Amino acid sequence: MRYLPHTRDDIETMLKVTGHSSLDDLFAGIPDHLKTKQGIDIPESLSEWELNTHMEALASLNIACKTYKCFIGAGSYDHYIPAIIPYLISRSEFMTAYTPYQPEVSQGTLQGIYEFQTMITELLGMDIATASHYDCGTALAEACLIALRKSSTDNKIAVSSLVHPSHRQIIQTYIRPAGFEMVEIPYTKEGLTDIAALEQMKGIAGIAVQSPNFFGNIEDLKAFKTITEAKNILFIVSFTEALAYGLLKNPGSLGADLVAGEGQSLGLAKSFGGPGLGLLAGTHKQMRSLPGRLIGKTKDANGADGFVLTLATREQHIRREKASSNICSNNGLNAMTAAMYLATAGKTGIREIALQNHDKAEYLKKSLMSSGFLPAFHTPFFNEFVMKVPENFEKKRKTLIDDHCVFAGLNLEPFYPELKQHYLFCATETISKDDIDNLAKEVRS
Amino acid sequence: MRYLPHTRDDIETMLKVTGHSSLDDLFAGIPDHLKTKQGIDIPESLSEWELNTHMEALASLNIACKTYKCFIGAGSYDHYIPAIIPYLISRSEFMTAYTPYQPEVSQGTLQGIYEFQTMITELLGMDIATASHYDCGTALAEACLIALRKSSTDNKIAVSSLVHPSHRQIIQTYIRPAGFEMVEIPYTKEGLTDIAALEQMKGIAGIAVQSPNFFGNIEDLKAFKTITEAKNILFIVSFTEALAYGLLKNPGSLGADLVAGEGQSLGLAKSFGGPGLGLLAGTHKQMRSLPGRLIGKTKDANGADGFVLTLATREQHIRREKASSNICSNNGLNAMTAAMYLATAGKTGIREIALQNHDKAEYLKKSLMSSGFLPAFHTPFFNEFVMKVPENFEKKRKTLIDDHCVFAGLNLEPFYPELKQHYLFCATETISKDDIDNLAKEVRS
Amino acid sequence: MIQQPGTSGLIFNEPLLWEKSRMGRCAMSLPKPDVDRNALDADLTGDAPNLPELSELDVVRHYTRLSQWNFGVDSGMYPLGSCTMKYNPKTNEVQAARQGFSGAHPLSGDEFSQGALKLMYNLEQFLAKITGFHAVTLQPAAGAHGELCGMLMIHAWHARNGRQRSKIIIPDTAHGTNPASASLCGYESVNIKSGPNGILEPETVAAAMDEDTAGIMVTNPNTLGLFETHIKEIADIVHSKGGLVYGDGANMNAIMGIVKPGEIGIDVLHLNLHKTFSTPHGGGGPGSGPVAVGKTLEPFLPVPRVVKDLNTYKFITDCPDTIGRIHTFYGHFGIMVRAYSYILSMGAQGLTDVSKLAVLNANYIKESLKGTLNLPYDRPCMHECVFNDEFQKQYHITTMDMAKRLLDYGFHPPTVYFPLVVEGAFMVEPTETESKENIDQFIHAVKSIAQEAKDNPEQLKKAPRLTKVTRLDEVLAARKPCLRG
Amino acid sequence: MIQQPGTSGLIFNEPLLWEKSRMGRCAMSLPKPDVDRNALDADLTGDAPNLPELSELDVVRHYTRLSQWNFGVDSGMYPLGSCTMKYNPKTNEVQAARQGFSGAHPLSGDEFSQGALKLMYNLEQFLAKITGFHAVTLQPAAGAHGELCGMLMIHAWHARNGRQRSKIIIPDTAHGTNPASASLCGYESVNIKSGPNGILEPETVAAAMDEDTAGIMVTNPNTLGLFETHIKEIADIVHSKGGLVYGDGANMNAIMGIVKPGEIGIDVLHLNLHKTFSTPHGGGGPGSGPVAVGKTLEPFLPVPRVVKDLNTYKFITDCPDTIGRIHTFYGHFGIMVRAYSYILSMGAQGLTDVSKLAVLNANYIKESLKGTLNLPYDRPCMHECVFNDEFQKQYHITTMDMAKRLLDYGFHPPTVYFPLVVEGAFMVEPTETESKENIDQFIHAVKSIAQEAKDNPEQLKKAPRLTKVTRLDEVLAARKPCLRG
Ligand SMILES: Cc1ncc(COP(=O)(O)O)c(C=O)c1O
Ligand SMILES: Cc1ncc(COP(=O)(O)O)c(C=O)c1O
Repeated sequence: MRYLPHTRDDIETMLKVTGHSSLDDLFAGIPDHLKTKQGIDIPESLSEWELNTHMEALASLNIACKTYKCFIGAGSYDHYIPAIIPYLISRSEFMTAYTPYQPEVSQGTLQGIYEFQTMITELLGMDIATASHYDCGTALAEACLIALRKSSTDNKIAVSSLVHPSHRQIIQTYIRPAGFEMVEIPYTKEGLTDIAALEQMKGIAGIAVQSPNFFGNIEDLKAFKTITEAKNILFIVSFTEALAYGLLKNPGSLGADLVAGEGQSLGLAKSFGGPGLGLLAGTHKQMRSLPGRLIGKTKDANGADGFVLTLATREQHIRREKASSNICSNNGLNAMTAAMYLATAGKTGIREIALQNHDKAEYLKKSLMSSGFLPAFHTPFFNEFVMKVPENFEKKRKTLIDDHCVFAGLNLEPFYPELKQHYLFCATETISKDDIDNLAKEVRS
Repeated sequence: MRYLPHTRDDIETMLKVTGHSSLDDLFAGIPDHLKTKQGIDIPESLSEWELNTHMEALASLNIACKTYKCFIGAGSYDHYIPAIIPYLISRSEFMTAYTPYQPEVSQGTLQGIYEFQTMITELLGMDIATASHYDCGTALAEACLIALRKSSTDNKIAVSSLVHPSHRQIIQTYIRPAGFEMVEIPYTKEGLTDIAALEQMKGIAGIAVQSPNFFGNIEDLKAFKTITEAKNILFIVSFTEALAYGLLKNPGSLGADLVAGEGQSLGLAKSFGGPGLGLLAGTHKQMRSLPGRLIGKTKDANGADGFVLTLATREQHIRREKASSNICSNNGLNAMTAAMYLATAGKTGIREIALQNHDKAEYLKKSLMSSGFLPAFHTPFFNEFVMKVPENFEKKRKTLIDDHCVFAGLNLEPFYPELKQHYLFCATETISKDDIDNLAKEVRS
Repeated sequence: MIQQPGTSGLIFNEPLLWEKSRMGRCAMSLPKPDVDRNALDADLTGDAPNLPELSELDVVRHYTRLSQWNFGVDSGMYPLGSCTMKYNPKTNEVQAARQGFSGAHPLSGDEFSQGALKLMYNLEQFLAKITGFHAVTLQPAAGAHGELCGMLMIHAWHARNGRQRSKIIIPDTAHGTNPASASLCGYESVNIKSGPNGILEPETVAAAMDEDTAGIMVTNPNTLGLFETHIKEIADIVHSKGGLVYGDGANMNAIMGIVKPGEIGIDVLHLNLHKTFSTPHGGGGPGSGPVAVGKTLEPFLPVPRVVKDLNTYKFITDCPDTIGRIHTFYGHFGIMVRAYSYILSMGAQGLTDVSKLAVLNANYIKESLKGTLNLPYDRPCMHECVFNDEFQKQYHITTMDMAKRLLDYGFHPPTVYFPLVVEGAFMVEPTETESKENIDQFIHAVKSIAQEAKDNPEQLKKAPRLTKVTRLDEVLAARKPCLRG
Repeated sequence: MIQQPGTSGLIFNEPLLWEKSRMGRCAMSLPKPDVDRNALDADLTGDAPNLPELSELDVVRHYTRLSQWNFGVDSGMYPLGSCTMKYNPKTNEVQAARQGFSGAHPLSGDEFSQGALKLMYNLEQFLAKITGFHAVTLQPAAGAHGELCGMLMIHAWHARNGRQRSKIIIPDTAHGTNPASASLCGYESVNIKSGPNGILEPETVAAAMDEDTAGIMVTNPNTLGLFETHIKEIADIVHSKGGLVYGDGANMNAIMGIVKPGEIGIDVLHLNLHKTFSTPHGGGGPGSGPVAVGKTLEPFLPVPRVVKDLNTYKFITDCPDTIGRIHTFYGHFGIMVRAYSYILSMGAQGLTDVSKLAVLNANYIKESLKGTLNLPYDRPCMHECVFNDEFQKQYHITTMDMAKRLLDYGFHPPTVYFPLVVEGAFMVEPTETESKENIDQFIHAVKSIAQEAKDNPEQLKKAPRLTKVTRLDEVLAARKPCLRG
């Protein structure tokens, strides 16, 4: 096998040195009753060429093998990825390195992630960003745990019902065993988190609000800040569309204590939902409670600048059971990819792309309205919005996929049973005016 | 434009230094009547995303956009390319470097090409291989010029009529203006170069024979050597399928003075015929007449091994009009690719792949015979052979392409008018038994 | 004489991105607007984030230069213990990049995602066969995430049995993530010691195990690279007291085709696809940490789960006992594609050879170096072996000094100061993809360094000399944290 | 103070391939045979060529390490005069890799190759528009091949006119490939001198031109980076004596959108796509050297030619006056795809900006360094400027010493000792893709080196210090040629 360099001679010579009679003899120390009696029942090995055929066949069972038009976001967004990014990130010095435990031969990763942390703090208006988390959902759950642990009295976290449904489930999973509880903040007729309802809630250690929220609407974060300040609890903001903050006021400037976000929009493929990029940022105050890795600047023995993993005393490999989290490997390569994307876009680029996302979404909304769709809300949004669709839409939607590879929105009923015939639509910079006009034509009733 | 880093400020500051009032002023020295009056009439610039759409649309006008089965060789062969090769060759240190004029920062290219030269001499059994040429045809033409220049008396080169038709045309183009002449050696009923005819020829400065020849048949090179020795002229061997020498006796062992070959089979995409890889090798005797670059081993100031461009005194940048050739840039990156391929295949790999090519071709021939095709010759071949096809074949062939993306052989009539209804077939390791059985079934008459 | 790979050459300084920034540059090709601009109310919008402005060449050169400051498996031998730094096949990258996979939207619906679902279903089956378990989830995003997933299931199982427990037994040979994962479930760690020969003794476990203890977390082979030969008895003890056994399978590379954890009393096990199954580490992830379980725990697996009926595949969520969801979508699908490609490329025989050769390489190093470095536990090892700096103490040379000196020789150092049970640990995991010549070169390097420790300790203290930067001041970094530019 | 890019870091020694070889290894995945083995007669077959036997990781590591010994445009500024080392856009590589292009068989037939034919047809049109000519061939595989193609056409033209000529005029500022190309056509070179200000004077040409002279080869802008302002008069002189004017357009990067060679008396011109049109040099090719001609020479273009009728494209070969074929198929199609992508990405305005900024960068360097290095021809330059080591002679420092020292500063040196008209030439072509900061860094480096030449000449003689190898003995290499291992 081409991955295994050992020749027969190599094996013999080496066995002589180790004093074993055969390769099997290497396992003599394992009691027989612990060894498996039958082999591994999987298909026999494929050549590189058989693998290519097999995998292309599998890939072609996914509609994505064709260039399809995706009017769905809901946590995974279709954005342009500059050709330089896949090229640069595939350089094996980045791709095949481990976590930078030996900083002298990891300065590439370390400076790259330090630059990532810096650009994320710029994007979000926060003091500190971690070196990455798995995804927004897990980052948000950890943020909730920080808030919950901080409180000696209250064991509830108030989470907006317009936080991504999956994220709310993850929070549940993460906090339940430790005896914490999640309460959901209902949403208003405007498709926004209900501040009034929140004000009534008691025993809350913190609140989590997503903006733009799952309906695509932009929340009034300042208003929530007033409440968390009054209650003296932590204010957590989350988001699934990072490009929104190329245009919107950033959460830091609106008073967020912790921000958990999804970075997939920053140069990462949708890849059936993973690996994405968990972003986690906080104020200085939160520094020592943040989970996961942090890169810091320092000096070498000659006084030259350099970068290292730092504040490891929060981490499991030192603190073990007392660590702020169990996270070890994070999504480092995707953080590096996002850094490349942010450096490529730059200040003017990210703003222009953000504007185009909003423009396309507004145009899509108008076009659907002219095709008889009713806006569910009249609230400012970024690149997603909810529409009440005509009776026959579900059938039309199916044929649109079959005949034109067009995915016209996401049915919200499974997530919000009360929202029958409501669909979540998304348009990004990859959607052209023609795409939208065609869609509007097709769905006109 | 993202490739142009100059900001407005940059331009102003720089113009101050150069003492120009504007960018146009930089060209003040060019008389107005020499400047063009109208701009460049080409389409306006495309964004990276428009370019992707445009290019994919163009590419999809080529049948190759689908995975098609290619039973055609004739100088361009379909072989498997290991995934590591495109990855490694795309590393920018290889891809974006110039000719290694500064050896201290070009040792990667230099050692790589030195290894290439070495492996090519191994493959061909020759003493010296150059750092590459454009393609087999141009390399062969240069080889003919070497032979012709060597002779004080004779100005003819005898070229087998079974040398690739394009190569014979290139030889014509190259030698004619210098007052040389090409005479073609006819072929026999066995589909081999007619030695008897050759023996009669007078005033010949050298001969060129291709093996496997254009019909895929293996020539008896030894027999030609006897003649060239008798006539004391140069014996030039060419080939279009480099993998043949994973199996066949190499030309060096059979007495070739010069070998010109095509290296496309060694890890290079067909790419509509170019860039391929011209291989050119010779005996020690020919060293100083060989055109193009050579890499040699030497020592650095500390006595460490290193590599440099050498014997440049043959080359145009030193010798100018007295140079052995005008070639400057060659096909270096493709030589590096071929080296990667040869190192990947190794001694056992190249033999096994060569064997499989021959096995598949033999099986294809048998299968076509069982479908009513008649072998044109009964001569040993490598992975190509000629068949006389049934009446209705041309129509069938067309439908095979339209319905199944199968290219069933190459019509020889345009190249050899006497060979009506004769097709050249090829099978490589990429063709499966099923592909062949299906083809045989489809063409059964 | 063996020539060592380490040498020095021309590389490049490169400033921080924003130091290269010039107003007005943009490396992004901006799509041409084709619809009207539609401004948001000004009070919602802020200033554009202050990101660096560069040309495309600036960006390309920046990251090309940064990459050259890094050391990867493709650069040289990377015997980082417990990390299984094997070769990451390039064909796996090709497979993951196929449009049908990389372009797939997670919410396209089962009907239009059959390729992805089938791949996930098959991969679950493969991993179940390899580990000897009944069912697998691919949702965990990394090894530690897998541990959390597994511990949540144990926690849910006790809850469902009506009586939650408060403690979990964790041996001193466990990876730091184990106790951290357990405490996320509210379990208090009961740390127990491994025996004198580095493996767990049933008595120790028996002494610690009681009705308030949820179970035990065992890494097998353990972090000393030793196989826990009493695992079955230990499992019986834990089970007899109503506990469950969590297996950390990050070291599975040692025993594929030899031992199936599911057959020897383990109830739940996580794997690291980014170790055993050749997916790249990426300088710290993304990884993938599937969890395998027996029938007992299957009902508790996270949702959604992939199921097959007839020849179609679908996600199901109606699992009453599930611990719930632990990833926004289905886990790190892109990593699954790579691991799936690897398993298909190897086959059963190939995977078994992997473990045999990984163990051969480790034992060969152990035998070759045990005179040179102190070997606290001198017994046949599995895929890795743990030395320490006992012999070098007399010259005031530490494991860290030797590790840094190895860089000058052109090798990535082993894992140092882990596991904690061995003071000054020097933990070597060569993996099966390193050839005998590379390993001999490594052995020779370590021996030369041990010699230098005697003859020329200063040289080790000054190491590394050849790297772009010398030893970095980690204390300064932690004392005055500077986490952004 | 400006920090220079050059520094040193850890890289790796790597033996020759065969020194790593071990019998029985194979990095190739061998297809599984599915038909019977069918042996050839033994007397036709030889031993398998003795190629190195390696594992896949061996191969990957070998070339990864080799690559790190190289310097490319992505590594740093590469102001190699006459070579136009501009940034090679990555998107061009993506386009060339599309299955529809890279997988296309050259003999699939016009009907099934419309995409390739259309691309070639359009590219010919684009290049014709850019150069102001009537027709273009894309067949030449490189610049020198283009020269040969062009000279063959001139030769064929004279032949068709019934009287072949024997000589060709070539100025001392011409690239070495020009005379070499001419002599391949049997023309004897008549070398003439450029005037005191570095450009050709009509009188000189008039004196040399006669009825036995086929024409003249002019590089414009010439290899001194100067524009030949008398080109029109010179062309008139040559034409009046029945000769033709060959234009070497390898320096087209200076004048796109400003001057169209086809409008100023040039009869035939070659371009280097691997210079002006951003395709990568690949460490020495493959390039592409299209040739543009006016109506006079069009009938002589090589075959096959691409033509369009209605909306389909086809190759034609029935051109009675054609010089014939110069490439086995159609030239370097893969390179054409890249250049086509570049032209579409830039558009007319973009290409004009390219030339303006390339000329701005060169003049900025000329002005900034002319006090530091001697500038033999002190006049406004085009895309490059040529200095020499006159000022440094007093310290016994040569152009070579300064070039090697530049490596330590982290820059690829300029072209040295070319053009031959300038003794000790130091020829700088920054190209338009280098930013002002990079250029200032370069200027600063050259000034520092000039200072070192005074203060510390030894340091220059010893240069380069930071590279993997020091100066190499080229004499030894040529005296005892060792061309294979
Ligand atoms: C034994 C062991 N368990 C668990 C882990 C944690 O895996 P991850 O880093 O993917 O979270 C590791 C890796 O560091 C490990 O070596
Ligand atoms: C002015 C000039 N003409 C011709 C050439 C030859 O081009 P190529 O190397 O592509 O054959 C070059 C490149 O070296 C050149 O600079």
